[in-house]
Amino acid sequence: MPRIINFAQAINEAFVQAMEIDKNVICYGLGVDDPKGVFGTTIGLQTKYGKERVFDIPASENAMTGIAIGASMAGIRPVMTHQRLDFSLLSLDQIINNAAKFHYMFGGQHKIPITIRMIVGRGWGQGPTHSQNLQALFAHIPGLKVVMPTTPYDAKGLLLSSIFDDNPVIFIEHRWLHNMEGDVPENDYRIEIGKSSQINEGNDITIVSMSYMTVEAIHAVEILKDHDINCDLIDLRSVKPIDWSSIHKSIKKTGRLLVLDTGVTEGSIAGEIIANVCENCWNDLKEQPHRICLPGTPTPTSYSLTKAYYKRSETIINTVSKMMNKDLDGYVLVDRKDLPHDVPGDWFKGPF
Amino acid sequence: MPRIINFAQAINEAFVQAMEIDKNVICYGLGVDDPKGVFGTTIGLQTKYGKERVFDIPASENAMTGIAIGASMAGIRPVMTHQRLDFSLLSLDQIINNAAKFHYMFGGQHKIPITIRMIVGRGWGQGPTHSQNLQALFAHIPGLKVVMPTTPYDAKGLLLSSIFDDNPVIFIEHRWLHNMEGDVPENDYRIEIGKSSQINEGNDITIVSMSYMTVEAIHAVEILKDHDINCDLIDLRSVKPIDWSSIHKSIKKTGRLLVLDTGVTEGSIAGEIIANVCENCWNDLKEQPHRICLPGTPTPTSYSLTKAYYKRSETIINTVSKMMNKDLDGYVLVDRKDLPHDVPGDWFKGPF
Amino acid sequence: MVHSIKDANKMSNLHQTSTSVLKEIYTKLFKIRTVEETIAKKYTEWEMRCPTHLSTGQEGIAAGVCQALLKDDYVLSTHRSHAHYLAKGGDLNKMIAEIYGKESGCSKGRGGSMHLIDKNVGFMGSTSIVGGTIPLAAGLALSSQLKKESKIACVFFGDAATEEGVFFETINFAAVKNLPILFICENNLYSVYSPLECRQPVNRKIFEMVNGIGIPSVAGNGNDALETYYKSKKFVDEIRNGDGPRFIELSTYRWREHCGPFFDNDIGYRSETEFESWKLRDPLLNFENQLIKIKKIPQEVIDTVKTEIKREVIEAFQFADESPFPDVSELYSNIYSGDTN
Amino acid sequence: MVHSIKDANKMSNLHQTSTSVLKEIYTKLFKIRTVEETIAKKYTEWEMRCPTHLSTGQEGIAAGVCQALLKDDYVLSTHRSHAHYLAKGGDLNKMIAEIYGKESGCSKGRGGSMHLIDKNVGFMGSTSIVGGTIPLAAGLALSSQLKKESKIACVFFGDAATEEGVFFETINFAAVKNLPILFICENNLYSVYSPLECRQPVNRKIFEMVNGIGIPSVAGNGNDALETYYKSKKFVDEIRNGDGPRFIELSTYRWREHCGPFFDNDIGYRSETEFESWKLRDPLLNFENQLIKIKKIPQEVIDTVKTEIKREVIEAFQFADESPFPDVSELYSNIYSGDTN
Ligand SMILES: Cc1ncc(C[n+]2csc(CCOP(=O)(O)OP(=O)(O)O)c2C)c(N)n1
Ligand SMILES: Cc1ncc(C[n+]2csc(CCOP(=O)(O)OP(=O)(O)O)c2C)c(N)n1
Ligand SMILES: [Mg+2]
Ligand SMILES: [Mg+2]
Repeated sequence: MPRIINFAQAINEAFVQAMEIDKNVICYGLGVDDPKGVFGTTIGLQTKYGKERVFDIPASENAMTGIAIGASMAGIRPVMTHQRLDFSLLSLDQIINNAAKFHYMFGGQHKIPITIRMIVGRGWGQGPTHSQNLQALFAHIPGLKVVMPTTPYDAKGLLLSSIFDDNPVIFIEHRWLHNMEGDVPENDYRIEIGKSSQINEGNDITIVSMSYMTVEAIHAVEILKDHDINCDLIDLRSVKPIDWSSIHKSIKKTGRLLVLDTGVTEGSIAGEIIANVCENCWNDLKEQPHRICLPGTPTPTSYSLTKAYYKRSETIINTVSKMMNKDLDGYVLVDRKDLPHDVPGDWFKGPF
Repeated sequence: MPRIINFAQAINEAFVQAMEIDKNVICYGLGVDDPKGVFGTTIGLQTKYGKERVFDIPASENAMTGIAIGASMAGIRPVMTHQRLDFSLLSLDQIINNAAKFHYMFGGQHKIPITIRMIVGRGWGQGPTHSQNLQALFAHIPGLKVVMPTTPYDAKGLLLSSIFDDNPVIFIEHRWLHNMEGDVPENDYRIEIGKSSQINEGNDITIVSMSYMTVEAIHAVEILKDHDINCDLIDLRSVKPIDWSSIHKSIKKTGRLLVLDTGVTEGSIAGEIIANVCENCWNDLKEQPHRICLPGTPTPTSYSLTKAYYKRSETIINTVSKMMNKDLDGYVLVDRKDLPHDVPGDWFKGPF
Repeated sequence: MVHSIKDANKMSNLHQTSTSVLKEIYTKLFKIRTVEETIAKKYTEWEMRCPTHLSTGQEGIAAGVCQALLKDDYVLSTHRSHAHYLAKGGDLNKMIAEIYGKESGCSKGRGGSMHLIDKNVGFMGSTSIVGGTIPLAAGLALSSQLKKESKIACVFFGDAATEEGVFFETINFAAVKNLPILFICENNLYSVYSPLECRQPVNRKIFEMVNGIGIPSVAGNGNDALETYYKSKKFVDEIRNGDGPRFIELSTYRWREHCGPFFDNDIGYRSETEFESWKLRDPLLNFENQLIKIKKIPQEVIDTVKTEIKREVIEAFQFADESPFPDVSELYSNIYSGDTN
Repeated sequence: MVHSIKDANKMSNLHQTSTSVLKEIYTKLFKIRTVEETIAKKYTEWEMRCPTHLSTGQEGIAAGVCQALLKDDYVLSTHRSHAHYLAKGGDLNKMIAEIYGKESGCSKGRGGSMHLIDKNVGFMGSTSIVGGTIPLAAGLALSSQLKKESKIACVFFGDAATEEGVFFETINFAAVKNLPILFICENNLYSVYSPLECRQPVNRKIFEMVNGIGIPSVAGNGNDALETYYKSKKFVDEIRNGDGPRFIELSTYRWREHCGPFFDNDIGYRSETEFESWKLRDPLLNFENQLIKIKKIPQEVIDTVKTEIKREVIEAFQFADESPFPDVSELYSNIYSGDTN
């Protein structure tokens, strides 16, 4: 029987299990012990595991990242949380110059088992400084691992793997996923970092996607199926390392590639995937690859502009349909139930 | 008659001319007024323009970047210098969250005419924290411009353009270029940001390159010419925005693409160029595109490891030759004059 | 008794202050309060679709400090910027339109509540990254110094911003360069739901620390607009005189939730008693009561101010409501300055 | 006369100190000096192909502080880390091999002079990014606190590092959490060629500032290894006792150029006179002269120490020379921990 909980609860459960398994797991970040518990993800942890292992911090992103690194050098497994990815930009020095390099540059003698959670905002006027999707930036740095779970199941399994991985892992959560529900087993299970998940099988086209865009892709794939287009939908889960062999295998089968990315086009993970596939699967490709990403502008705040800014299943349907020489109109086929475009659901009201 | 000066002198000359033209141009950074003058690039500026406009600063990268942004809001044109790109990672908050966004997010009301010089190290054990090529990171951020001049001519023209551009420009200088010489006119001239430079014309293959890799490409292209392979060599100069139309035009002609990048492969500018060309010139391409970048590791320090780490004209020749179905061996064809691989020339001795 | 000396000081302050200054401060206080409370009321129509941090309870600081500044002086602010924007004389219509995401907004709808600007009155911008505008203010002060202008820069920020490295770096540089800048720290005891004690050493005073870093600093009661005004005025005069940077830490309290329109004392991070004790120190009401007590401003004048502002506020919401949204065709405009698209 | 009281103090310090401690401090001083000067001599063979920052002239701090630490205590350092590595007991052979880029180096040749490590003696690493290791030390201190160990963490850094935001943030957090950490600032007056006055307010003392941020701090003469030892010892005891973080600012002077083997007083950023005055305060020679004066350690013992160290140093360079370079096939090893390739 499925056990349905939401993404935020899955994160919380992974925390609880990790902290039970290993007393070296600690959890800190602005507001992790406050009444809201980072959208519910850290609720109850301080009560269960005490103020030593679960604590609020000063607004000092760079030092607190370095402190995680230092503690991890002695075997502590810190999980640091940023309520927005944007705030982590204050700590790129420690992430890039230290965390990513310490294992290599000390000849393998240091392990840096830290996990840095970053939440990406979207909608409700999150705007230029609260909704940046900068996974490409982290994925470009040798020594880091970067994961972006979509389902509650993967959220739990990947957080457990990240915490117990001996390397620095950037764990990116999309704010619009926190209330998504799914089947999550109670036991401790792990999702291997670097392995993608095949969400749908089909022979016509490969869609590679990540994080919230996979939710839009799932809608699109269902509708496309009704119109006899069968998609191989691969949810990356890890954007560094990327599961190249699964992608290549799928391309061999379909010969067509569409990549969906939550970030801006230029310099995106999507671009890297297109480049890699063209380098490695040239003869399998029936036509040029495509990608759907964000426009190359800072995120606008206004309700009217975000509508054009973010891409949804409508656009996916239109792109795939064009690639397959069909004439489907996503805007007609997708039923949005009159929900405003800048919220993921009715539960999302007010500032965040 | 050509007027031969080196890259560092060309930078210095651009500074002098900019500071003559506009008293709002100021120059600061760690050591800009010291006896070495940042590899000669800022020598004499303080004597000429005073301590108010040319000054040394505290080791406070993030604030000093914010201070440049603030000053630029009032019409000052600050040029900030980092002796290594790696140090700028302490200031990504101000660069990404503020500089890149202020024009857009205030509806066009702020101009942020700042130039941030970043010098990339290579060789002589610069290692993991003194030789990062992170142009891809900056090029992924909407609102920034990123230039990487190769020739002394372009260095001067691009620095002048950067200083007088009303937007934040990341100006990346490769340490191995500072002593390269070339023809540099005395007058004030500008190189348009976003326009590439065609260094060699040929019909067989398009080589797109940047910064120091263009120097290696020039060697390779000459040798390849002797073996009847004619390359279109495009030096990007700007990696954001990229001169897509010149690249596309060349691909139409040659049908083959090799991209050279000074950064690591995954998530590189080279990858973005391959992706873009595959999206836009699919039918022009005769075979899959290739790229030569750095391996995905932190830079090792040891002399023995950097030899394998960095790619030079030998590799370019081998790759092109394979693409053209020829059988040339770059390692045989290139004459290295017994110079150690970790220095650009005899002038480069000792720690930097 | 210390208390009565303070009170006496206060009264003499009131008496010696010109009617116009008192009226202007009062106008600022009332305007900020009215705007914020109107936003709070209307926010639940869910038409202001952006994170919105209200300043109710903290008006004394914005009003007192900005009263001491000149129109040309620069001001920068944070995520909680409505009060500073208004106190500096920012256009009310454009602010409300901005929060509604309209093209007529002060940032053309691109910024929202956390990214306000009105360059006409020296309000150079606010952003949501904690500490993010502090160095910008120093940069503006540097420009003023370079151009030999008499303008000074003033930056508002919260207690949590003083935990960011960039704050420290800016303080240090401002001291080294003797910059014409006034730092205003609004200590409202919280950063979102986090009390000071998990963020800063318990017995350390922020203003004393800044003194030690190298900038003359004082503390004050931020809920007393007049005290704030006089402390700011003294420092502003010194700064304009070329004496270098100054820092003021002002105590205050946020009434409503950190972000959004509601009260949230019920969720447990702070007590109703604490809240009530601070509500007694209402910066608007206390100021108004004192004005009435000393009778320097006739009740009719006060009433006129109120009526006038209420009208302005209603009109501002009407303006915002009637303004069009940005056109989607404009999404790509203003990525770069000088772009033609 | 203040001077003679100081001298008297010094002498009584010397007299009351155990012979073994005196000998250990002397050994450290002599070892660091000999290693650094040998590197300087051999660097111009251009076989040590990495940026190398020598500590000659600054040995008193490393020797004095590390003498006060236990083997298990953690130490972190900067670009200028040879002295700290050696004083903490780091393996000399592995250090020289590292500078030569050999596989037998302490970081297997991946790090070079600026990235040393010897976990066997608690030397947890050094890096070249100014200020970069300061929070790491706090993280190690936190781990010690969490695990209820008695280990403390000690981090060395220069005067310029105190200008980085991350320094301030770490000091603040260490104070909030009462971490078992000792901060050691080596104030050698310069950051590369930049004097203090363009980087920090002229009349501000670093240690007083840190006091104000929230950590008990003192200053001392870093060229006096014994004074440094006693000041460190007192603080180390307090820290181990659970009293929380401590900070010491120690004055000193770098003899050679910032990076590389030469002297550079001729290029103009500092004067020969200044240099000469500091050379008189030679931490090694003065210590040796005092040892000889009080006759607690026989001259033969001193001579044996010298001979022994000189031999060790020669052997270390031989070891480095004979060691193989890393194999290029190993370029991709250790990108990730747990990798099999
Ligand atoms: C760098 C950064 N870290 C964290 C946040 C999340 N955040 C938004 S407002 C806020 C509280 C700031 O507190 P304070 O500076 O005291 O201002 P107040 O809200 O009390 O006015 C925080 C932590 C942020 N916006 N930026
Ligand atoms: C973040 C950063 N900025 C700048 C540099 C360049 N740099 C290398 S060493 C150094 C001097 C540091 O001075 P100080 O901390 O006083 O140490 P010292 O060299 O005097 O021992 C500087 C500025 C760097 N390595 N890292
Ligand atoms: Mg606060
Ligand atoms: Mg120094």
